[in-house]
Amino acid sequence: MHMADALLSPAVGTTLWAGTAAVTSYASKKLKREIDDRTIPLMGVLGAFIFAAQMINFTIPGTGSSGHLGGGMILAIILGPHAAILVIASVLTVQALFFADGGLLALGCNIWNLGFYPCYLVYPLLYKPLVGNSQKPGRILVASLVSAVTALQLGAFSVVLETLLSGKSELPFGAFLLLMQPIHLAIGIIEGLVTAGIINYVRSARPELLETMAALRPLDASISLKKIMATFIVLAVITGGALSWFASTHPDGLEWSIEKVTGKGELPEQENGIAPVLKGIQEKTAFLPDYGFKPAGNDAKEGEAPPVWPGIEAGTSVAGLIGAVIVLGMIVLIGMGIRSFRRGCT
Amino acid sequence: MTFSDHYFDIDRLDRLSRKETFVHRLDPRVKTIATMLFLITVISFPKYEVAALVPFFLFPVLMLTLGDIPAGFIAGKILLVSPFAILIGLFNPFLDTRIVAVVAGLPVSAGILSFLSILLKFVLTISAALLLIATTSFPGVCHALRQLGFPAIFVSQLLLLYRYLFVLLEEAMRIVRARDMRSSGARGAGVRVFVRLVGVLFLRAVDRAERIYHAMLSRGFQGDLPTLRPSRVTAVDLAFLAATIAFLAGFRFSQVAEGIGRSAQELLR
Amino acid sequence: MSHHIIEFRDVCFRYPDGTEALKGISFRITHGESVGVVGANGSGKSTLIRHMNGCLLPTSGTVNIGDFPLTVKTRRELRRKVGIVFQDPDDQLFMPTVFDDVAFGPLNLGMDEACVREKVRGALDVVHCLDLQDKPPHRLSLGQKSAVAIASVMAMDPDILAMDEPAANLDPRSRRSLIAFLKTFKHSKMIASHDLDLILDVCERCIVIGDGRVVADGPSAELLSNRTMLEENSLELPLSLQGR
Amino acid sequence: MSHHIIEFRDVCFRYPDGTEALKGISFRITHGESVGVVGANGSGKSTLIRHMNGCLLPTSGTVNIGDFPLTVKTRRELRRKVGIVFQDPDDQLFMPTVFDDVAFGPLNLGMDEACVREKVRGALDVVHCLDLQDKPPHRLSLGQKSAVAIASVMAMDPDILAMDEPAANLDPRSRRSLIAFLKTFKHSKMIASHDLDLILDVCERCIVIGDGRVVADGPSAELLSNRTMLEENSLELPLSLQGR
Ligand SMILES: Nc1ncnc2c1ncn2[C@@H]1O[C@H](COP(=O)(O)OP(=O)(O)OP(=O)(O)O)[C@@H](O)[C@H]1O
Ligand SMILES: Nc1ncnc2c1ncn2[C@@H]1O[C@H](COP(=O)(O)OP(=O)(O)OP(=O)(O)O)[C@@H](O)[C@H]1O
Ligand SMILES: [Mg+2]
Ligand SMILES: [Mg+2]
Repeated sequence: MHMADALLSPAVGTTLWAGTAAVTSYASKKLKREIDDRTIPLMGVLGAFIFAAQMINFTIPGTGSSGHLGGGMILAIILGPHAAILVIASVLTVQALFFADGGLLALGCNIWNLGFYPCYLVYPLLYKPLVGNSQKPGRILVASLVSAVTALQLGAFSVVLETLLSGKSELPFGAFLLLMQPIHLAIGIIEGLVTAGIINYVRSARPELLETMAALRPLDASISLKKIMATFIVLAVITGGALSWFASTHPDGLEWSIEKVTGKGELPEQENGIAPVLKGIQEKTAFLPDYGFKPAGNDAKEGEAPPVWPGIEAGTSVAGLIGAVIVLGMIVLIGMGIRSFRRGCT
Repeated sequence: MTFSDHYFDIDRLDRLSRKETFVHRLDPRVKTIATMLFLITVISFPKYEVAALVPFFLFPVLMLTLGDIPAGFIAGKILLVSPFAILIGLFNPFLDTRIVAVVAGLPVSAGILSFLSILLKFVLTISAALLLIATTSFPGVCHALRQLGFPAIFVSQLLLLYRYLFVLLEEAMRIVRARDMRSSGARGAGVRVFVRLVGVLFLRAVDRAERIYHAMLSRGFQGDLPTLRPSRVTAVDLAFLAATIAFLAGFRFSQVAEGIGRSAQELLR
Repeated sequence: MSHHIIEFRDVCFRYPDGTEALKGISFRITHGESVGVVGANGSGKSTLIRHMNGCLLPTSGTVNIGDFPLTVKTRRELRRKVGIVFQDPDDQLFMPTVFDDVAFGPLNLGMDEACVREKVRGALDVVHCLDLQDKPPHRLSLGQKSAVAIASVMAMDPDILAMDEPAANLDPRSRRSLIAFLKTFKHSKMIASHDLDLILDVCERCIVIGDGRVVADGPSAELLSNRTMLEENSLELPLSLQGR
Repeated sequence: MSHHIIEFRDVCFRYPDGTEALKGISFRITHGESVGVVGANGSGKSTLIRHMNGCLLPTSGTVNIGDFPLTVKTRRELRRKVGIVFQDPDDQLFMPTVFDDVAFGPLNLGMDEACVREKVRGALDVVHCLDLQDKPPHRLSLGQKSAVAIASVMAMDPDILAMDEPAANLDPRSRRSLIAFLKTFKHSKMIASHDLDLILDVCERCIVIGDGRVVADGPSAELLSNRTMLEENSLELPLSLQGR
């Protein structure tokens, strides 16, 4: 699931861009120092391969729906983390530009969610130890399955966090999690199976290949857990710092955090719609039950005059609406004018 | 969308980007920066903002018309794009039901406003990204990224990815076609055959990479892809950037739409 | 058997980027005819061949196979009748071993095992590749791949055979036995090639394509000895007619 | 100029899967010689060509270019001298447009802009592809790609030229102008092809490869008219010598 620009706040977007930029330039530096340049065409072609593979759909047995290969784990396994994250970043860049999948600001989030986790967390910490040196098909299957599922769960969890931190969605934390994690469990299992299938196929068809590729993979084993955790913590701190700065200067983006800070009472339940149900689910499932992600000020009873916050009052909104329609009309006219002018010219 | 539709879509954008218009001639770096600024400005609006977003449509509309890009194509792509943002936004009206305004006798809830806001932002951001690529060739964007300081390795393999995207897509398309041509009925759409097809595709990709590498070496490759694409920022480019910034700042910090609306209301009374 | 008839009526094809590759092609091939398609690089031969079984569908005009127009709906059915050998053999070999690949078609037609083995054997024999059976396609030389690709189509016993540059990578002996095979193949066939000698040997009729149009259509022996016409179309006399 | 000398001494090569593609090849090409390499499909021609600039390194034996043995260390240097045209043009056109691709080599050699443009122009002209300059390679027909691939190597002014099946997808006219160009190219060159007529036209010397070994080595005119020897090696007389 790709994070989208429209759900992002600038703080979250730029923070993750910064994190992603740090990780990718770290990867580039590593690569530059430690590989020979044959990896460059290999990376490019494998990126294109991921696309080609993604376009071949297959039907998921029993459901009739179709799935495709995400590719993060495959790339990490074949190319090693540094090269893999660059390839994933490129694939996502092309998707953002040509398919508008996500968007350019959300690219940071997406590279982080779909690249960082599989490459720098799951691959070294789960896949490598699970596969060990044996390279038996069974172990590859288990390792791929566990890795793909974990990577996707982490990614999905991040999408939830990023969305909620951005504060554009009203979905409560728990409900959102319930929406995302199970879907990605299913996707992860399929991804894992396909990944294992392909790795095993390659292993049986061209055993020498994976070995020569392994030679291209620097410091497989030597990625130290410490380094990764350190990076992670640093980034978390930066994120936290940026967010709290943003929260203090930009109340309407992160109203919930103010709510938390000022401790303005418990939030009243919404009476209608699915809200109560979701709320119930949330209370049962969320490990952060207090994160209601509800704007302040909605303790006003229904039927009363609309609350002053969030700064919408009837008059303004009507004027805004009329204005919006007029502006839109003007823009359309401008567009059509230019168009017919151009036609006239040619 | 079927497999080959996807292909032709990329191809179509690629072809649009080779037009010769004022917008196409702008420096790729400038366009990239302008687009990023545009995106940040758009998403910086608070969650309930609707009216103030509307003037921002001027930017994509100008790019579209000046760049001679078919509006229907871009609109079609926006509709087809992964509906994640809309899906998530769709919950807002149900979850945030406080009535904040009554328009023409109909109550409008805060959730509806925030959903509308997400929708507008969605269309604005997506169209900006699509228009960037439709008016700047992908290689152009890549060179811009390189000049803006992205790592050389990243940009080199991005260029290669793009070049071989078409080759491999075609290869995949033909493998699928060859399979369909020689298989009868629905046999062969399952995971098992998929894994095999993808496996074959993978092995070929690796072999191809090896051959490409040799071809590159034979022509003096030293880890960098040089080009003769002189891109110099001209006064026109700077003027464009300045105008964009002024436009963004102007519409971000003054309530244009609302102002116009008020005046209109005054006039009507 | 009317299903061996191929008819192109005013077929135009434009690639999505606007390149007009075919600009109104019409011809009719009756049962058992053997037709060569020749023309300059980029004249539209491959595009034409790809219309034969609906890989591409005309932008305007119609293609009829037998009595059926080739459309999105009918192409699935008609594809079985038309065997196509593409220009790039790699497009065609997608199974892990040569044997599996050649057997893929016959198996899908529901033949029994003995029959399939028979077919595979026969097809591989024609192209001298019997001993490559167990090799994976990616380990073959290009010529070997071309040969196997031809075998994989022949194993399906198509009613109509369309080949795009089948001999380009074959060594002279395999080329010679391909020619021999083509002469024994009694159904309709269409061969696009720059190898004018092969066309002269195999096809009694020849269509010259220039810039997406039919420039000449007639007996090969006549057209391929017309030096002026050939040279106007970036061609030249078949080498065997040039002498030394 | 001793750096135009190529010497293979007892070169063996085994692919990782164990296929012995070259089984002891020795020959010496002196400056200005033009040598054709012919042989059956899978006899080892492409493998041999790939040894010319160190894409593959011998399992045993040595390759010398000029006075230097080709090794992991020296191949970077020697590669500039040897221009190779590979069998599949898609492998060779790796830049986003035809112009960029042909300019790649000259740019890497550090030429200035005007000079690069000049070179690109000249090279594209020889293969009749000047008007394809701005097309991306994926929109060319196969023959057009082959032509551009040849141009991209020619633009580098190599000291030694090695080509693997350069004419396979060219139409007769382009093939003819390739022949004309090859005749004007005065440095050493080596051409692997099934097109025996081209070899006969361009190369005064010819090496026949069979199953990874040199079977015959001598003047083309002589070898290529030796019907028995040719037929033993899956070849046949050049078409122009066969007559009708
Ligand atoms: N995918 C494509 N997109 C756009 N144009 C294309 C595409 N493929 C081919 N063309 C163009 O269409 C025309 C016909 O191409 P086609 O491949 O049919 O030629 P051909 O006769 O087979 O040539 P060759 O002898 O080189 O194989 C050419 O001008 C070519 O540049
Ligand atoms: N990547 C590879 N792995 C294993 N074996 C290979 C590989 N490539 C080629 N071979 C084998 O090595 C031998 C020589 O192949 P090569 O490609 O050199 O032949 P060729 O003379 O160029 O043939 P053609 O005329 O068909 O191009 C063949 O038997 C082939 O099957
Ligand atoms: Mg063709
Ligand atoms: Mg070869």
